[in-house]
Amino acid sequence: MEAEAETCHPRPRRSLALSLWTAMMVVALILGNALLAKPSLADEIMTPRKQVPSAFSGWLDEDVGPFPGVVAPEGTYEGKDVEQPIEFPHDLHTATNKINCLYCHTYARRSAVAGIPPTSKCMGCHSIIATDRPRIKQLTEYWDKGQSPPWKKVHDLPDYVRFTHERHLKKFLFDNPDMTVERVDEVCALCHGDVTKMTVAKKQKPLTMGFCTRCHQANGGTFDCQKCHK
Amino acid sequence: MSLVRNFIEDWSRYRRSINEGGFHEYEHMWGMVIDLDKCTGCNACSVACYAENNLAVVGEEKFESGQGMHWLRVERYWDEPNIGNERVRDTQEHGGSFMPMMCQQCNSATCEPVCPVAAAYHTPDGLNAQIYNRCVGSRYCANNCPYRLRYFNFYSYYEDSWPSPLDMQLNPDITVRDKGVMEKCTFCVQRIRSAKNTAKMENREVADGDFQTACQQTCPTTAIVFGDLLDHDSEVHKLWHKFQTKLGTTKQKKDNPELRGYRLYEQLNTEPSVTYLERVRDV
Amino acid sequence: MSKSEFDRRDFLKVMGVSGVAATVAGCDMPSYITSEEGAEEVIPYLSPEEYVIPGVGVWYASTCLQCPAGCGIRGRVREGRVLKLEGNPTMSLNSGKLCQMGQSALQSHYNPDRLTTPLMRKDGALAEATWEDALALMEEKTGPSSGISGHRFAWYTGSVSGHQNVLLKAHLEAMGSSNHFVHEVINTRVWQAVCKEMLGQSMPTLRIDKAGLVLSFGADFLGTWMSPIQFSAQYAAFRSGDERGMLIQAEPSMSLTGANADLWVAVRPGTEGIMALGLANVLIHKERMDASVLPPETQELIARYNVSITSRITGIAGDRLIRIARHLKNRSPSLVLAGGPAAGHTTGFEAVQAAMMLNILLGNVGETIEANADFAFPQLAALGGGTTDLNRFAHAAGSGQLDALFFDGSNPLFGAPDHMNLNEKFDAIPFKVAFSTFMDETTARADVVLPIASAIEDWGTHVAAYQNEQHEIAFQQPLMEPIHPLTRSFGDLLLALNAMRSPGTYDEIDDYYGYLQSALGAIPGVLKGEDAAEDDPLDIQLWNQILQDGRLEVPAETSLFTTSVSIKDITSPPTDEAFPYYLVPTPRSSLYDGRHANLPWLQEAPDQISKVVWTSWAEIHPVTASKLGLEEGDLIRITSASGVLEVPVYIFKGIHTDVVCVPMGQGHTEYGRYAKGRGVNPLKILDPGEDTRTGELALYGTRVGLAAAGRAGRMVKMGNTESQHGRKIVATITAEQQRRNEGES
Amino acid sequence: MARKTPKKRLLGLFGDFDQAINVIVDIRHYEVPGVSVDNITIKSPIEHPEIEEILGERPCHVSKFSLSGALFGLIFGAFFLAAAQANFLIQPQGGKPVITLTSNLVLMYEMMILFGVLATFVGFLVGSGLMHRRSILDDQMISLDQVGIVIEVEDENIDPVRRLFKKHNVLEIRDREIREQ
Amino acid sequence: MAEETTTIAAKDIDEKIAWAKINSDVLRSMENPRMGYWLAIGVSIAMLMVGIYSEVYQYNTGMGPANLNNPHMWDLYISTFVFWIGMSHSGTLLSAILHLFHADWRKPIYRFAEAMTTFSLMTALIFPIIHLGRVWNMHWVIPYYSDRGIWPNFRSPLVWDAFAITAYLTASVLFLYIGMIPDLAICRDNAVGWRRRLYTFMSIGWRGDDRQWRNFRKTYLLMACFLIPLAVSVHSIVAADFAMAIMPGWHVTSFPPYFVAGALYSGCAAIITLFVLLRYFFKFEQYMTLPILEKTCKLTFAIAMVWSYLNLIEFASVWYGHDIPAKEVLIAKFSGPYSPFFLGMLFCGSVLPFTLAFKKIRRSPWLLLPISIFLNVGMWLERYMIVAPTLSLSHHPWTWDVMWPGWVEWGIVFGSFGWFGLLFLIFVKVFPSVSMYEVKEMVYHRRRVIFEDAELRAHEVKTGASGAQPLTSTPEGS
Repeated sequence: MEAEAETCHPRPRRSLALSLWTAMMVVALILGNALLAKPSLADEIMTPRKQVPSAFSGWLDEDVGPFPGVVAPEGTYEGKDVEQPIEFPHDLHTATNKINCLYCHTYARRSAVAGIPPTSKCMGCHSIIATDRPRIKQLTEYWDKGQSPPWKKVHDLPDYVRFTHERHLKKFLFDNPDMTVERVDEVCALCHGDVTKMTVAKKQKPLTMGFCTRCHQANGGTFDCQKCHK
Repeated sequence: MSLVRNFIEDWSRYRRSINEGGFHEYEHMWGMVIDLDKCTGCNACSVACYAENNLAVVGEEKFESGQGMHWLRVERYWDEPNIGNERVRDTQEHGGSFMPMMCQQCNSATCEPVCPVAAAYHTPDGLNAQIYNRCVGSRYCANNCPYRLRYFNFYSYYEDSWPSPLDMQLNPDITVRDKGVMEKCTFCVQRIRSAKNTAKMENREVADGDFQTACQQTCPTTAIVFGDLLDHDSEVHKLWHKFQTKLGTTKQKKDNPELRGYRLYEQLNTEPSVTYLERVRDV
Repeated sequence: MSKSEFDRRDFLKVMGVSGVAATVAGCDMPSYITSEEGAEEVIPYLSPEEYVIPGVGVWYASTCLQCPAGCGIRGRVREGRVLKLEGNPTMSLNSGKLCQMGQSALQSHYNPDRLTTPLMRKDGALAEATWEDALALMEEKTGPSSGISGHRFAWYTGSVSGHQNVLLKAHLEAMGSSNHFVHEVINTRVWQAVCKEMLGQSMPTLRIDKAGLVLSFGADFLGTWMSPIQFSAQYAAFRSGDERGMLIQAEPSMSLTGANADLWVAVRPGTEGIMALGLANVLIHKERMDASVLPPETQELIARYNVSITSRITGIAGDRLIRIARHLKNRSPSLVLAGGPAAGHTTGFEAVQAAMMLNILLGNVGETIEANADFAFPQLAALGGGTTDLNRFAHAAGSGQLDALFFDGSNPLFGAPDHMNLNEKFDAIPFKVAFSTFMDETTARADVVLPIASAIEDWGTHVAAYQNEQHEIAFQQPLMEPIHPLTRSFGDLLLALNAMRSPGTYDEIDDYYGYLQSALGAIPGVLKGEDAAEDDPLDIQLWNQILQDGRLEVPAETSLFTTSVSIKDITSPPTDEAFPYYLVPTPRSSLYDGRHANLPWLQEAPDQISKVVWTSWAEIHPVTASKLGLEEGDLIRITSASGVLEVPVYIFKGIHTDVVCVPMGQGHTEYGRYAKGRGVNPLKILDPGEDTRTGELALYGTRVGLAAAGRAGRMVKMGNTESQHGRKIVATITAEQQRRNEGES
Repeated sequence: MARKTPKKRLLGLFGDFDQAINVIVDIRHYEVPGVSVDNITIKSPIEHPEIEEILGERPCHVSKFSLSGALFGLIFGAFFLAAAQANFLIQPQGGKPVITLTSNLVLMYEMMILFGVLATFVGFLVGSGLMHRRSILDDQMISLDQVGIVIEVEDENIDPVRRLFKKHNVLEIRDREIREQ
Repeated sequence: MAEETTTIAAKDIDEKIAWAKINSDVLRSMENPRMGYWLAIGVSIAMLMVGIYSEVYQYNTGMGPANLNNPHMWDLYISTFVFWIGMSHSGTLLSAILHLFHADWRKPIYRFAEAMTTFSLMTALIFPIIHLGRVWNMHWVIPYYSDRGIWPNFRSPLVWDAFAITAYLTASVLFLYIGMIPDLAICRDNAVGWRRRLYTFMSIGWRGDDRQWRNFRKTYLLMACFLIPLAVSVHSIVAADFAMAIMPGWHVTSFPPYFVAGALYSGCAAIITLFVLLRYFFKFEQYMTLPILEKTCKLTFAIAMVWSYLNLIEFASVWYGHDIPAKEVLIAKFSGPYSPFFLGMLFCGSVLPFTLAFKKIRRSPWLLLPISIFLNVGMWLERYMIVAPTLSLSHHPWTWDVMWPGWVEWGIVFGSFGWFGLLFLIFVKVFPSVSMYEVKEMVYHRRRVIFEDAELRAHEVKTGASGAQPLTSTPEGS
């Protein structure tokens, strides 16, 4: 038992090192604390920040953006095919016919939701154009019955999330001097993927919280939980 | 690297907040004044809150168990200890004392530090926010709230409380909280959000009177005044100024100590954003 | 012509189901469940209005029909659903404010217990029917070929006004009847009658905001009396400013107004008038006020009620009477109001007269009681109801004078005391048609039940009975398309009834909306220029402006008061050995007269005084309680000559020791899941008796005996304390301090 | 370190601890040539701290593990917590510290002990050579009440050792060749 | 024989006891479970099932049926959690503290005490999880890297709890395990079949050689050194759950020591209970002797006095501190609806231990069994009296309320005892509940102290200085 007592005590110099280390920590803390208490010095030390910086910011390649004034959010997702009542060809409308996204999804600039175009808007063209195609016949059938096709929601956020289209469009499109309304599809593509290559829209971005926050980080969006969670 | 920078920034901010007494990097500081002398205790605010915020009607049994969900409750007391009526004599000489109690949006909130998952936190708007989908339901926040103004979803209410078609009334700007989630008054954050949204879309700042909270809007006697304390033109700021209540102090230092305006349980150092103006009695 | 420009129905359509589903899902489920692609449907509008944007709420104005005050409201409509009601700020009546009953109109609209299809009585029970069958039966029973006409036919409604009133009158005229019973338990008929007699106007403008002191004999002007929201705004002004007004309330049991009084006086029921006379006595004989405005016989009468006699009868200490009188004199202009319990006695009229006499004596008439005008369009003016009509109806039905009865917006079988035996009398009427939104007690006994649209789905014009200096017609307009497709607008039905009885009258009118537009168009200067010809098209912009404001201001030409004072002596109620207590069936602004008992928000909203929810309770004084050996929550048995109630007690000191107060509103035997079988209805055990002058039922004149039922009842209450326990929760300062600090600012 | 001469391990079981000690004492006094105390392992059913006195102080590194584990826990805790707090996306605003030293101290303390304990355990496993197969020159009686002495000897020295064992009333002797790896 | 029994009664352990007997006695206790054992297992499982049913019901329905309400957001769950955490201090106390103090009478009884530590900790761990409104999100309390970039709130004492309990559970399991390794080796050498495989695996090659013993000794000492501050910190942190709140009656600086004392107290009482039961059922009379029981009782009595003193200190500081809400809570505890519980707690916790002052009682196991159970009832009440009255009477009078737990809460609390019992019952049949090697050590040292010194001296005289002086020789002695 005596042998025990001898071995379990740390050697003096080890404990000295420990206490020195601790003392240094304490002194550093007190010193740093006192220095930082002076606003001017603190201001010198830190550059004014526009956004909350983070250890993750290095993960984003800040040079790569699809268009000026934006850093593309990272993340891909392989969405499943959604069976819509009418197989709407996005590619035909956007790529071939060069119809602006905002022509149909007209609420996106004015409201939180982009909205599915009212059936009357479809019929505005399709009472004349391509009336003999089977999909248009389907549409006409609905219209004649006085109904709208029951479209399925593809990009659905959880119900506790508040996302507003208008503000994102404002930031990336309308307030962005490098962008014109004609190029709105590039803005939409940030979260919706390239719809010019799709018929029925498919989820192409994960639209998870991480996806949102990474983009917010890179582009200076908000980090207030309550702004996006309701 | 960001760690060090954040550390330095946070500490410097903290230190400044100590030195400068209430240094805040707030965008807004939403605050309220409730004039108890004007409050008639009619309960309109409470029902307006039910309508605006998707509050569940829990029913008689659950209300009896103390599981009611009134974010804004109007309390009623019969005695008036402040003017010496510690006990009411044989018959009431005055009316009662009504107290509309909603979350006081404390600036030094006791609920925030105890939340294990940071579902309760302080927003840059000076709001004491509760993020429902982050909440794990430890209920520590409610236990630590001296005002007892946090309400817990003890059940899933959406089937019982909103039988169809009552569910069509639900406000889509707020979630319907499910079981196991703590909730409380948000100062109608959805209205704040939408006003800020409108203002941002119009490239301006939110102005006083752009929006009202549901309770303030409906109050028949305009006893509730709500607004941005940082906006010096706002009515609420003027009232705080007039009655010399300040944030950042435990004990209000007033030129005239008789001046109305106090915050509930100031001595607990919770720094509520709601100032009550004393009820006046003509005796 | 009327519809094409402004078709509201289309954009009020509910947008898809997704909006609703999305809200209800909550945040329980992990995100991958709710955010699955293709799990939810989103159905766009077929062809939307330009200004309807999904996700953006729009406010539309309308009118609140939750009580007869007729406040303006606006509703937030999003994706075709109305989500929230607020007061309409353009409406001068309530200037943007709303009470809890108004807020709850939504729940009346969305109520799960709404009537959704027409019902017809088959083999003694109500069974679902089609509109065609129901209307055919009505045509058979009341149409031109039915042979029914004259006073054998009657309408029974709540307070009506506006064009509804016009169409009702037209229908009654076509039927050749003048039997229109207008029933309203909570009313101000006695006050109106007194004003009419003593001032020459039934609805003078009250200016609480101008008063330095308000003395109210039971008039719960912050809760249920006349136009509470407007008075609340005035009250706010009354309480602020340099000289904060003082509120004195004298009543047998504390009302919401009493709970805000600076001085609250418990007065023996039925002696409020004597108290007023006693105060006049003090004012004249002690405070040396000039009594020359009063006729000599009134002065003599006053002289008889010196302090000691008044004190003995009313049970109020003499020094307190003197103090009140002094305040009345010093804080001129004052305002004396009387209503509720003061008016609900056989001597109610005299009591209110005595109060009005005080106003005249104090010189308040013309100061805080201002002259008002008659409504410019008498056919649209409010037809305020009362309990007189209930009594009349009971007599008419009991004596077999009625063959057919249409009723709407009223529930007489709930409001009628048992001694009237109204159920049997009602059943004896051969043909009864209910125009109802809910299966209430009366509807359940009808032969035909027609589900009508809720107040939020319907068009209409309304004129409040109490108008301030600005006279307005309030516009009711749908905030949403009907939830239940088989419900119909009451206005449309009235038009159909009129067409049924006198074909050709309203041929060119499509529906009630068209009727309203053309009827208003017929008034010069409203929708057309002053000198426009009859054929000129309507100014649609003006019409839209009216709809947007929800109101139309009507010119009012103020007529002067014609004061006349003649007060009669008031007999104070005798003591009764068998029934030593008084029953006060007080109205509260949540369940009102019982019509809101099916609204869960109001059921769960704690009562302002007792903070009880979901049930009935009896308020008694601690002295009474200890005499009876009761503790809070124990059941008390209240026995009157007409019946018995058992109800848990709430004990507090804001009540006269001889009074038991049971708020009305509960005790429904029908009326849906939220109301049925809850609490008791104090109106049922009222004794017979009516005000001798107006014929209003003496609601507060019932004598009861009290006994402990010997067991605990269930009384759910918010808050378990009545006291602040010395904490600074509701801090109080004296008015003197406040004057010192804020007065000069 | 391959040895040229064949070696054997010899296990002697003793009924009494003192007998075993005497064996070692004899070896210490060079009564058996070529065998030193460094080649001796004692197997006993209970702990005998006093054999250190005879066998000499043999190294024991557990406490180093403990110290480094605890220090690691402390420092790692400090940095981990501070990093987590500083990178928390919602930075609690309004002049309140984000990196809260007081609460972190509590957690650092817990982390220090947790890692100290874990490192101690690892140190124990490593230090006592557990968790890998070793010589099976063993007897069940050792876990009951007998003391075993295992000696590594070259072939020529086996007999003297046996003699020594027998001198001290050995109960049983077993041997086994050490195979070259 | 008569003489022998008296000596046994006076001594901690009979030093003449044969080592083989120790082995066989303990190993026998692990074999051949009788009917009664299976019955006990059955009862435990039944109790556990009640708890599981309640929890499943609560999971599906919400926290409502537990009868929690607005002022009472916590109730039995948290008080029972504190109770079990308290129980867990017994093993640490006996094993670590007494080990450091060289009180070797701990040796026959520390194993089951340590097992109790571990199992009550495992029971306690359930409660903070169960009491969450959204159990399925409990992992959010753990600091792990998430794509969303959010972390737990490290300022929350509940997160401290998570850290502390994790550390404590890890440490106590390791402590129990390390202490058991030599015994597992014994088991390995005596077992067949699955047991042999299990013990072979678990004894990780323990052969009892000097290197292992050396490291073992050191490790055990270090573990004890780590465990004591850890145990104190764990219960301080549990106390911080309350003391960090601003509620009257919780915001008390003396809570951490008070909690630690209470924890040791309830742990000791539980040890007495299990001591008596094990001694009877496993016939361990020769190892769990009455003198050891008496020592445990004395220890319990001392801690009971410390606890009572801290109680009084708390009352006094509240009373003279004159914080009105706190004072109201204190008065309400004595006179309000909770007073039967509170007075019951004071009786069980402060009055009942005075029975332990009597030697007769200290030496009668069958009297001690109910006493120790009542001591623990008192300690359970103490925890309930900490949680409930404060919530009933907080700062704001409007929400004052009295509440009784709902059936779900009772069910889960009931089930937790089943869970603990089940774990413990399995333990005693799978692992040696008396430390064999340490009893041997104890016997060895006692015998050595008493007889061998004398023998050695006699031998010295006979043989001369032949070097047989192992205790004094130096390594480089020649």
